[in-house]
Amino acid sequence: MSAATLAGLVGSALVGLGLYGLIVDPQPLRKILAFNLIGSGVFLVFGIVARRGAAAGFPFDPVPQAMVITGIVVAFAASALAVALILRLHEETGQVLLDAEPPAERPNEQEAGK
Amino acid sequence: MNEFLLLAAGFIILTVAAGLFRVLRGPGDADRMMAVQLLGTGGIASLLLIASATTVSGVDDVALGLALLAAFASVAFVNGDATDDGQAQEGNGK
Amino acid sequence: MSVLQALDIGLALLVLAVAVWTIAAAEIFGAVVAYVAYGLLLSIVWVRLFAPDVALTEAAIGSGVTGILLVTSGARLNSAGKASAAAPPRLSLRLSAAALAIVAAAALAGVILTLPDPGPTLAPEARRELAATGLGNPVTAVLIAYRSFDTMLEKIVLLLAVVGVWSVAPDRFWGGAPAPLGRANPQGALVLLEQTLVPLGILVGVHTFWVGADEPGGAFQGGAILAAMWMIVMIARVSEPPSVNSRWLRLALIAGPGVFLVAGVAGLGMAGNFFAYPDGFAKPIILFIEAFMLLTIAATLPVLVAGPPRRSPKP
Amino acid sequence: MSVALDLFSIVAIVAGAFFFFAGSVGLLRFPDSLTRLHALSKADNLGLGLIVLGLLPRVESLLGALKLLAIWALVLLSGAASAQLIGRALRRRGGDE
Repeated sequence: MSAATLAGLVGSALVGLGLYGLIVDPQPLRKILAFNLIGSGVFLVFGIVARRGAAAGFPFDPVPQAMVITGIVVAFAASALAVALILRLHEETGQVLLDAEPPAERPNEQEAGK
Repeated sequence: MNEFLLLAAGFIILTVAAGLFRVLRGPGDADRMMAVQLLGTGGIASLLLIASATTVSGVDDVALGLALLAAFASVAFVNGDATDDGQAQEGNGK
Repeated sequence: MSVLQALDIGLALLVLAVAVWTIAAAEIFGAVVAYVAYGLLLSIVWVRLFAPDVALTEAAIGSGVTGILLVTSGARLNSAGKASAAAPPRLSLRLSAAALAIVAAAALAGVILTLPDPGPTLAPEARRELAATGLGNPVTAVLIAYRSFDTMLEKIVLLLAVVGVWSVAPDRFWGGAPAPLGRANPQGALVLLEQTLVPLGILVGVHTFWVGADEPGGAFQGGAILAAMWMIVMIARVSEPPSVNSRWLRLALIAGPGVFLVAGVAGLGMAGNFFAYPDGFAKPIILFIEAFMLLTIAATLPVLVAGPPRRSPKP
Repeated sequence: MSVALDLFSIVAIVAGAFFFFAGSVGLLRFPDSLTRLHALSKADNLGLGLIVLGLLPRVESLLGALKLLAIWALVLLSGAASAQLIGRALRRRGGDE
């Protein structure tokens, strides 16, 4: 198995892991982390497409690589926006969890919402 | 010679990654930071070794960037750690 | 199995292990530390995929700047209450999420194993026109010449993110400055680091941008390094985050996309097409655009980390 | 001559790898945070330094050699500063972790 295929399989496993974390973890910051894991998994899949496109004397296809570079920057911008929204939500409501259940059921929540 | 360089790179990555066990176990946040710093330095060392053994160009620039950012990570951690120090007095019972 | 293959497999397992820890860690701080380690490992994987440009971007932005964003915001959340005290989700939810995740990962893995061989590629096209751009690095050529429209719009996305972050500020703070990044009394070691590392870092950042024309590097990577340096300056409290209505800050934020757009429109007059560069002048124009993009990225990333304004504007 | 240089590289790199090994073992086995910090800084400074030393005979250009040395210098600088920062952070917390 080539290094590229291996990296692609790692990428798909990362997407799975990130998806699980995104759904299961109620803490918004952890959701952002999980979302970034999904993103980097997708980037790795792009990376192997780039590596498999090696031709014309280049060891890679530059087009997917360039897209990954812009993608990493955009992913960061999205994370920063999400963080700002979470901090503001916390400020307004005292809530630190993104969860359907009402916060009053948890003793820790009341402490947080001072 | 190339095989030797790659072996050395693999050895270093594996040993510093074993150090990552500290990230798992802690106990303190400082121990976690240390493990990441060791990983950073080890990563730079093995990148340099891999660069010397294979033909990817520009890897020394990647290593240079990592060397700059190694400090950045620790600074960020110590800073973030210090910011919540006030409440850590009663809240941080571990 | 050769040594190199063993190295690749070891690296892949490590990346997965650290990623699992990022999801499973009990505390947010441990998860962020694991994420930074994950970014470092991932950039080594990118080097193994012959993508040093991406490796540098991942190391600088994916791990470094995202790491500080999450550490800073984690601290801000924690200072109000213990954010980590969450009840575990129900078992049924966890099981169905795990099933969904496995299906998604397996589908993606199936696609990867059945990719056509040899893979489709645009590398020959990139090679053919490379001489006309005067560049040696095909990735830079794709970013600033072949797909310049994409890259310009991507700069505008950054700008929109800044607008979004700023607009969550309460009304009374509008026009003020974000909260300081560092603590009140910076330690001596931090100030020393700021004084010695930052000049070197600026040198490396500009070098990364400059060699990007022919070797791995470019405005994205150089800009990210410069942004990291500016953040160290702010953490050491040598300078404070600028207020959101500072004129020079706003100029720096729009310089990149602005110059890019002007160059694109000028191409309409000079070379007969939107975003076309006139023959023989492609390289100087590309470097000119890139210099402003460098400035914009170096200004945008710290502004995004600093967050919305938190202080009333000075009268 | 090249055999001698290769030998020099091998010795230096093996020594460097040993320091990384020692640093990791120290990080895992030492009883408290401050001693672990001590082990870590050895790996940072000496380990990477010896690897750089071992790779120096193999670089082709002067710029390449300068870059290697610059990388080491940067890691020395940031290692020293962050060891100090982490040490202070530990002392603020009582250093008992």
